[in-house]
Amino acid sequence: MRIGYYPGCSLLGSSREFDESTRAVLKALDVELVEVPDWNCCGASSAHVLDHELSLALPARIMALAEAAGLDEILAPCAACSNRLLTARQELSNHPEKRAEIETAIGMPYAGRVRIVNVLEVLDRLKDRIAEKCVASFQHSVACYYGCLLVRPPRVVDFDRPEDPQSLDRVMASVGANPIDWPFKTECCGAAFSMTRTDIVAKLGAKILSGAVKRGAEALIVACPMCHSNLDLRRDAINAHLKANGGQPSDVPVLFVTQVIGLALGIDPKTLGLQRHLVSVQLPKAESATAGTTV
Amino acid sequence: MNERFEPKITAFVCNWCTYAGADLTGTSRIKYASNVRIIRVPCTGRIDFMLILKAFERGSDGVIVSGCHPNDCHYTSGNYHARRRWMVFKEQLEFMGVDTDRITFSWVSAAEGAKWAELVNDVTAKIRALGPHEAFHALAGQGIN
Amino acid sequence: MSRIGIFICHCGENISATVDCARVAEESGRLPGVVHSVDYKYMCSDPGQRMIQEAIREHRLDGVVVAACSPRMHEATFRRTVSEAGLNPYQCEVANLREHCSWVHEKGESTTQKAIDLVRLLVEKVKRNKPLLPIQVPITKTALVVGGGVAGIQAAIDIANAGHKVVLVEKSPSIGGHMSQLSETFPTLDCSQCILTPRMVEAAQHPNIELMTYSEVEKVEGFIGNFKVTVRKKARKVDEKLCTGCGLCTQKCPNKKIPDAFNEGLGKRGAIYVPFPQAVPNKPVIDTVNCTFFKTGKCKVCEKVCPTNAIRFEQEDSHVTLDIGAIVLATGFQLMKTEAFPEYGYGQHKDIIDGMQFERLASASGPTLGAIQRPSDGKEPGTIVFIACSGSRDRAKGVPYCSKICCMYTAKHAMLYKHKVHGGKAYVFYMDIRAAGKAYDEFTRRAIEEDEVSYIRGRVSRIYEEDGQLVVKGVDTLLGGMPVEIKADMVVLATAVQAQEDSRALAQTLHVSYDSYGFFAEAHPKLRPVETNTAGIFLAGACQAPRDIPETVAQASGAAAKVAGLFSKDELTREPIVAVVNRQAPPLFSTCVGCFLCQSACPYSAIESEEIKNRAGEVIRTVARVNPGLCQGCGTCVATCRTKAIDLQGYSNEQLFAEVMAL
Amino acid sequence: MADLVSQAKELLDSGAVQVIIGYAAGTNGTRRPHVARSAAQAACLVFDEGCVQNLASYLVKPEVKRFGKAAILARTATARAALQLMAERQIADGSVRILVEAGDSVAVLDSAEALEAHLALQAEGISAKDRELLERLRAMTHAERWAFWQKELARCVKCYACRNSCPMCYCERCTMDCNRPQWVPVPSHAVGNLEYHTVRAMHLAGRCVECGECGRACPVGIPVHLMTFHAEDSVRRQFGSEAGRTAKLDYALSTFKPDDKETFIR
Repeated sequence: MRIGYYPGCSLLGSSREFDESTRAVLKALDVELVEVPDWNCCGASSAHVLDHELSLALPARIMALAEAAGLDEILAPCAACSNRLLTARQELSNHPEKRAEIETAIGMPYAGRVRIVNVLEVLDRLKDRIAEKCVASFQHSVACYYGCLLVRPPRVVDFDRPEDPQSLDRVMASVGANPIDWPFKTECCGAAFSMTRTDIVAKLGAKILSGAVKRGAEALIVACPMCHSNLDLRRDAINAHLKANGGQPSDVPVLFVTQVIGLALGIDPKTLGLQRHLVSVQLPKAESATAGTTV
Repeated sequence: MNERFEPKITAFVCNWCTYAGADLTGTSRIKYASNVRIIRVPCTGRIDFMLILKAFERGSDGVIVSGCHPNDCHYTSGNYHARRRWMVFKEQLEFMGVDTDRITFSWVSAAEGAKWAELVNDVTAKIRALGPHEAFHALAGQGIN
Repeated sequence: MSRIGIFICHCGENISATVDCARVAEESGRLPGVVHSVDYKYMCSDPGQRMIQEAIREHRLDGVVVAACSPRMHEATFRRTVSEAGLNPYQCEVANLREHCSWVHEKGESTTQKAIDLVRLLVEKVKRNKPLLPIQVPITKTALVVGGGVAGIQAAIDIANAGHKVVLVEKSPSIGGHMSQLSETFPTLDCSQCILTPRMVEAAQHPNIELMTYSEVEKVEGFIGNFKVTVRKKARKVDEKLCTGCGLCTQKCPNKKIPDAFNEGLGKRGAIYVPFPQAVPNKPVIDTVNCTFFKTGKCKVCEKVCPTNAIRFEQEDSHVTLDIGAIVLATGFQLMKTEAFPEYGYGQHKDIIDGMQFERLASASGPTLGAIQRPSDGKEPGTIVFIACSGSRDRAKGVPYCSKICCMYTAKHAMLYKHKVHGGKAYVFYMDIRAAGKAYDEFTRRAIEEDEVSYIRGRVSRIYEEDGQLVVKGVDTLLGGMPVEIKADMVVLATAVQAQEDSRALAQTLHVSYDSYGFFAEAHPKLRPVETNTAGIFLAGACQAPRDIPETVAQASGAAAKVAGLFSKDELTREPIVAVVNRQAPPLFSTCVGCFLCQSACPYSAIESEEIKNRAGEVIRTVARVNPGLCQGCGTCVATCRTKAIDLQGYSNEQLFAEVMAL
Repeated sequence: MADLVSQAKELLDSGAVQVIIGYAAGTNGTRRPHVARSAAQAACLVFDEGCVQNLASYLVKPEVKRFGKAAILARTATARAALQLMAERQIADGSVRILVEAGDSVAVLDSAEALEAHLALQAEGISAKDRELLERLRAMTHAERWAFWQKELARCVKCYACRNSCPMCYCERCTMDCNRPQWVPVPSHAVGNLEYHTVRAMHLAGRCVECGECGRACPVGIPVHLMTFHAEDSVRRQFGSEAGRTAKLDYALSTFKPDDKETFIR
C-alpha cells in the first residue's frame, strides 16, 4: 500500500510526536508514505476567514502536487489540514467554474482526483493487520476524544457518525483497549484559542478531562494536534481551573492514536515521541508486561 | 449572411407540469426566445418517439421534451416510462448518427416558470450555434429512391 | 371539408400589446378548412362567448379554435360555450396566446408569427377532433375510512350522518388513536379522553358505521365509485360475539410483564389485553408474540376463567372484500423516537422521554395516575427541561419541516408540570414559538408569565448523565449566544411528527402520491387540500402533514363533505379523455395483437383482456381492453403500443400527428 | 445427429405433435426450412452447423398453427424467440415442443419452465463478427456513423424482408401499414427509410432475441440486424433485462425503476 503524506506545519512543530509515531506505525504496517513534494501551508485558522480564494488555492496546490506525483490519496494526520483540504476539494468539485481560476492562481492543473483521508480512516482500514501484528495489547480504559474537526461539518468531511463517532473506539478496541462510553467525544477543546484565550481553553479542557477521569479513563486518545496541545500543553491551566472550581486536578496522559498503536506493535516509546509530552505518559500497571510504560 | 439564424424549436410538454410551468413563466412575465412552439400532451408517457422524428422531418432544428420531475407525475409513473423510452431512443439515434444534441430532455415542474424560460433560451442559443439541422433537412429534401 | 371557426382574443391589451391580433385572425382565416376568423377584445366575456355561439350557428362550424389565455384557465369555459351552441364540447381547442406568447415575448413580427403558428397547429388538430361523450360511472354509496383516530372517527360520523354507509378500519384493537393517549388538550386544558370517548361510542353505535378494528387494508382495486377493497381482519383469538368485555381474562393473565404500547412503554400489560379501559370495542386481544401458550403450548388461564368461553386460540386471520365508493385516509402520524438522537443519548437514558410519554405520565389514567414521576426511579423531578424542535426543522435528521404541534404541547406540558409539581423548575429550549391559532399565543404567554416556565431561545447540543442528574448543555441566543448548562432530573424531547412507518406502502396500495417525507400528497396544496390525485380518495388529519386536533377535525369534516357530495348522485360523470383499443371489421376485429406489453405500462391497472368470440361462442382472439372507469388518460399505453392499436381520445395519434405536420 | 430422424418420427407417429418445423438440405450445402407433417417427411430432417435460420417466426403463422401442435428445432435464438413469444402471449405455454441439441440427439423441452432452465445456460448469441462490427460503429464519430447508415439505407428498397423474417414482428397490421395517420411514407425515401429502421429498432428494443435473421434476409445486404442488436444491448446495459430469457412478461419499456439512472435529462 502506497499513500501520499501531508504532514502540515503542526506535525513539524508542536506535534512532532504525531509525525514520528504516524511514520513509525505505518512503516510497521507496511504502508509506504510518499510525502507530497514541495508542500505548502493548508491555510488553516486564517486563510478561510481572510481570503476565500486563498483558502481554495492553498489546499488546491497541495492536491495538484500530489496528483502530479501520481498519488491518489493523501493522508493528512492533522485534523485541521484534512478539514481544509476536504473543504477546498468539495467546493472545487461542486463549482467546476472556479477550477480554472484556481489553476491560474497555482500555476498548475488540478483535476480533483486525489482523495483526502485522516489517520483514523487509514488505521480503521488496517485494523485487521494491526490486530495481527499486535504484540503488547494496550489493556487500559481509554477515552476516545475526536474533537470537532474530524467529524464536522458532516456535509464536508462525510466521516463517521457526527454526533457519536466510533472509528477511534474500534481502532482502540483492536489493540485490546477498553474505550469508555462518554458524552464528550466531540466537545470543543478551545482549539485555536490555545494561544489567545487560555482561560477558555482551561474551562473547556477541564470539562473534557474531568469527564474522562470521572468515567474511569486511564488515558485520553486523540487524533488532532490542537486537541493534544490543549489537553497536554495547557494542563497546568486546566488543573488550576479545576482546583479553583472544586474539581480534581489530574495527570491523566493524552496520547495520539498512532502512539498507542505504536506501543501495541512493540515500537520503542522514544521512536513514538512519548517523551515529548508535557504530561508524562504514566499508565497504571495492566496485565500486559509492556503496558505500564514510563517514559 | 448578416441575418441571424433563427432556429425552429418544437417542444412536447406534459399538461400538468411543464405546460403549467410555462404558464407560470407567462404570469411571471419572464421573457424568453420566441422560437419555441409548444405541443401539449397529457403526459410525457404519451409522447411517441415518432413525433420527435416527425418534428425534425417538418424542419425543426431542435426539439424539447419536458414533463414532471420523477415522483411528481400527475399520473404517478408516466414520466418514468417516458424516461426509459428516451434512454433507449437517445442511444438508438446516436447509433444511427443522428445529432442528439438537438433534442433536450428536461423536467420542468409547474412551479419552475423561470426554469422553463432558461431552458428555452439555452436550447435556442445552443441550436443557433449549431446552425440549421442540415443533415435532416437534406434528407427531407431528397426525392424517392 | 371542415368548417372551422377561429376566435382571437385581445385579452384587453394583454395579448394585443405584443401580438398583432388582427393579422393573426386574417392569416389564420386563409388556412384550408377555416370558414370564419375574427378577433375581439374579450372572448371570455358574455358578448365574446355569444359571438362564438352565433358564429357556430351562422357558419355551421364543426370546430372552434379560441386563441386566448391558457387552456388551463378557460378551456372549460369555451367548451361550455360551444356546447351551448350545439357543438360537441370536445370540438373546441384553445390556443395559448397569452401565457405562452404575448406575455413572454417582445412586440414584433416573430411574436405575431408564433401566434399564427400556434393557431395553425390547433386548427390542424381540431379538424381531427371527434365528438366525445362524457363517461357515466355508477357509484357504490359506501365509504371506507382508514384509521380510527379522531380524524377517522369524525369523518366516519359525518358521512354516516349524511345517510351513507361507512366502514371504519383501524389496525389496532381499539379506535381512539393518539388523541386517546393525550392527557389534556391545548389551549383549553380539557381532558382529552373526556371529549373523545363520547365520539368513539357514537361511532361504534351508529347504525351506518361498521367498525373493523384490529384490521388492515391489504388490497385496493377499482376506481372512484367502484373500489374493491380487501381488508385483513387480524385474529383476536377472542370471539367478539361471545365476549362480554368483563375483563376477567386480562386480570388473570399470569404474564403481566409486557411493555404497554398505549402507555408508550411506561406501563405493563398482560398477554391478553384491552389497550385502555375506555377502548372501543371493549374486547381483548391475545398478543401471540408474548402469550405463554403460544410460546410454550401451556397456560390457557384465560380460557379457563372466561365465563362465556370466548377464547379462540385456533382463530386465524381472515379476509373480507368490500365494495366501496370512496375512501378517506386518516392514518395519522408517528413521533420520531428518542433513539434517533445520539447527542441526547440514543434513547438509552430512561429519564429522557418523548412528548407522548409525558402525556401518559400526566394522564390521570396513565401508569402513574397522573403523578409526574421520572421513569428511572419514580422520583418527582425537581427540575425538568423540555426541548422543542427535537428533530424538527433539522435537515440532519431528515425533517426540515416544522412539526407544528410541539410549541403548543410543550407549553402545555410545562404548565401541567408546574401545576402538579409545586416549586418545580421547568425550562423550555425553543427555536421560535409558533403559536398561531385561536387562543394559542395567549396560552404560551400564560405558561411563561403566570406559570413561570423559563423559556430559553436556543438549541441543546448534548445531554449527558453526571452524578445522577442529566446535564443539558445548550445555548441562549438571546443572551448573546452564552452557553447554558442545566442540571435536570428529567428531559422531555418534543420529537418530530413523522409519517407512519408504512405510509409509503399504503400509498402504493391505494395508488395515491406521497411527498418525500411519506406524508400523503393532496391534489392541490391550496385549493384541493382534502383530495388526493386519485379520484375518490380523500385525506384527513396528520397523514397529510402535521396537524393539531382542531385542524384534523375540520379536515375530516371537509373530507366527509366531499364524500357526501360524491354520494349525492347515482352516477358519476367523467371526462372522456381515455384510451381506447380500436375495433376493425372482421376478420381482423382489432389491430391489437394481444401481446399485453401495455398492461404493465398502465399506472392505473386499467388494461384488461377481452375475448372476441364468434357466434358459436369460440374465442377468436384475445385483445386488450381499457376500462374507461379506471383510465385517467395519460396515454402511456398509446406510446407503448407497436401497432397503434390503442389511441387516446382527445390526444389521438391523428390529432398529434396533424399538429406536428403543421409545424 | 444420428437420432434426430428417429426421434422426429416418434414424435409424429405417437401423435405428440402434428408438425415438426425443422431444416432440410438445400442447394449447394445450404440448409432450408422444412416442415414435416409425417414420418416420411421427417426423414430428410437435418440439424447441424448450417442450420442458422430462426424458425420461430413460423410458430405464429396461422398457416402453421392450423396444422396442430408443433415441435421446432431450436438453436439459442429460436429458443429465446419461442420463450419471448410465450411471454407476449402469442403461443401458449405447453403448446410447442422445443427440440434443442443434446449431444447426438435432441432434447424435448415442453414447457416454458424447461425452456427457461435451458436458456439460463446459453450465452448471448451475437457472433464475433457482428460484435466487432458493432464496436467499430460505436467507435465512430456521429458524422461518420451518419454517413455510414445513410450510405447503407440509401440501398433500402423497403421490401420489408427484415420485418417479415423477424419472429418478433408478428403484428397483423404493422405501424408501417398504418395510414391514419401515415406515420412513415410508403415509398422508399431517405426520411422514410431512416424512420422505418428507427421504428423497427425501437420496437425490438428489449424484445430482440439477437438471431440476426433480418440481416440475413436483406436482399441488398444492409446490416439491419446491427440496429436491433444495438437497441437490445442498450436495454440490457441500462436496465439489466434481456428478451427471451423468461416467460414472465418483463418488457423493459413498459416497466421502470424510480431510480433508473440517466445522465442527459436536465
